[in-house]
Amino acid sequence: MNLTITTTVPSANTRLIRLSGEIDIYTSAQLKQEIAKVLSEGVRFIVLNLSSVEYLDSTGLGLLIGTLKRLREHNGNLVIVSPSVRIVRVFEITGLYKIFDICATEQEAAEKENLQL
Amino acid sequence: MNLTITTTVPSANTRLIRLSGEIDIYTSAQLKQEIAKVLSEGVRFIVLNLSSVEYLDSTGLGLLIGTLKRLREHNGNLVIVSPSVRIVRVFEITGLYKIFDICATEQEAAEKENLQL
Amino acid sequence: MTDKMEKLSDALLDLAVVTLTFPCSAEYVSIARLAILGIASRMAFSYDEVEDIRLAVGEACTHAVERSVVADMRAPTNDGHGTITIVSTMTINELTVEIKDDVPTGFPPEGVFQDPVGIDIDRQGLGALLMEILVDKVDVDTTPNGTCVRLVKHAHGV
Amino acid sequence: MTDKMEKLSDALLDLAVVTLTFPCSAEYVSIARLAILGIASRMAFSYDEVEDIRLAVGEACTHAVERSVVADMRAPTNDGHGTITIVSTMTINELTVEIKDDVPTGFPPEGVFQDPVGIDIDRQGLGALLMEILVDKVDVDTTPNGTCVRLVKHAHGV
Ligand SMILES: Nc1ncnc2c1ncn2[C@@H]1O[C@H](COP(=O)(O)OP(=O)(O)O)[C@@H](O)[C@H]1O
Ligand SMILES: Nc1ncnc2c1ncn2[C@@H]1O[C@H](COP(=O)(O)OP(=O)(O)O)[C@@H](O)[C@H]1O
Repeated sequence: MNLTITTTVPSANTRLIRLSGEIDIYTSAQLKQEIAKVLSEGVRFIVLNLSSVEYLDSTGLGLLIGTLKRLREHNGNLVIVSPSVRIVRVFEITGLYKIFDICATEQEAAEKENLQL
Repeated sequence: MNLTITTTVPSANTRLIRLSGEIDIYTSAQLKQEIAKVLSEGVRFIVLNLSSVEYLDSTGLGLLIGTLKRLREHNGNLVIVSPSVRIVRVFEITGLYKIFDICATEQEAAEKENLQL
Repeated sequence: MTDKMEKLSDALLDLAVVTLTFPCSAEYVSIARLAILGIASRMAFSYDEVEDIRLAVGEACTHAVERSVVADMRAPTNDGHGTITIVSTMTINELTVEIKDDVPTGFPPEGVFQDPVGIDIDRQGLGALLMEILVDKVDVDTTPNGTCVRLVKHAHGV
Repeated sequence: MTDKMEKLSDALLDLAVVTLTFPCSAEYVSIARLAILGIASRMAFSYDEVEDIRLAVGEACTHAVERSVVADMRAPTNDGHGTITIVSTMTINELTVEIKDDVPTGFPPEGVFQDPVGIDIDRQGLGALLMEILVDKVDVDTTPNGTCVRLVKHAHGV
């Protein structure tokens, strides 16, 4: 089980990143690289679709928290889209659901942040 | 991963058995018991739906071969329905696809053997 | 190869070795299958090849469990607490899986699996056939104290 | 408990023990997760509880791998060929999983994971938090030659 990352560029300051697979200590290196690249391009909004992610551990959560901090420092945001029941549980038990914006669909995320996806 | 067995009784000499899960040395004991019960009831036709079976090993194959023999001895048949690509591969590499009747749907199995399902 | 030499060559070749030990009993075979799925998935095997390896290892374990049942019936003094050890060695293009049991040999299965309903056939033959088809090489090493089945599968890339 | 006593009590209680050994490196953690999934699935845990155990064991392994990376950086003479051993003991109503590594201790991680892009946060705190939440009991036993994390989860039936 690996991680597949598909990034699309709806606009200069926005990225839609769709993930599929498992986010763990092995695969998060790859995700970190992609996010660092996106951040270096001056992006302010990342919409992260987790609908096909089956596993998310503390390395993945750490990456998401760090990305959220960076984006919010620039008045941007990281919006999580469509996590599975299992991943929602991980956000809930860690209390992290309070700091992340979680949307049911990409459409909802776009409306929330007033983005074109 | 366990095995779930759901048997319906379309007519006195026919059983439709739907399986879900894995057929291995652990779970096949359960399947063997069910088939033995069905055979003891004088059944001549068994339609075995494997569409939700993810794993089938030699214990499962052995059981199917033995059941087929018993039913054919009584001018009956065991018809396999809708095995996954993976299970089809197991029938193919063992050459067993030549001795079993394999149908795509329960409907096709019913028509083939002239059964009411 | 001695243990010492084995260790040395492991270090030299930087082989990745994963070892799994579990009770030689039917309900644990699925654990072995999941572990081997994880191992094969980390290598350059196609989906079909991964499933082939899973089935072959499952067959080897099943064979060990069936021999254990026979040995327990034939020699009830046997404590019935055998274990299976699976040693998987990964190189860039080859997976070797050794399935070792501590089931005493010399107890032919004839008769033990006799089934009043008549729906049991020669499963061990089928299992051996499957292993031969599913992997590139099968070696069986039998000693009085147990059996070691060695399966080798080459990875050609995906 | 001595090794001898442990063996004795295992035999008496008929404990089921599954042992997995693999290289202490990021790419093998998924193998451990699959094996533990198979183990927990065999017990009276709900789907959510099985997933909780999988994540907790994953976190313990991840922690070991991260400490191994730190130790290798701080003490390059370290051969970097550590292993993780996971011992799972099943009883009718309790699963105990021991995750043991041979990573030398005493190398604090501060600074090693410093990230020029600034998107790395304190993952080890998160991992420890997750383990505490996910299972009923977490014990960490540190010696100079390695760490053993013991996780216990009660099965209440499904
Ligand atoms: N691997 C196989 N490939 C094809 N057919 C098989 C295989 N194994 C068993 N069979 C068929 O299944 C039937 C039942 O097997 P078995 O009980 O071993 O035969 P027998 O009743 O002759 O001892 C046999 O007639 C054989 O044709
Ligand atoms: N387990 C947690 N639950 C809730 N919030 C957390 C958790 N871990 C980290 N955070 C939040 O994520 C942010 C970033 O974490 P971290 O980098 O550790 O903080 P800091 O930048 O203050 O060192 C923190 O401000 C904290 O509020």
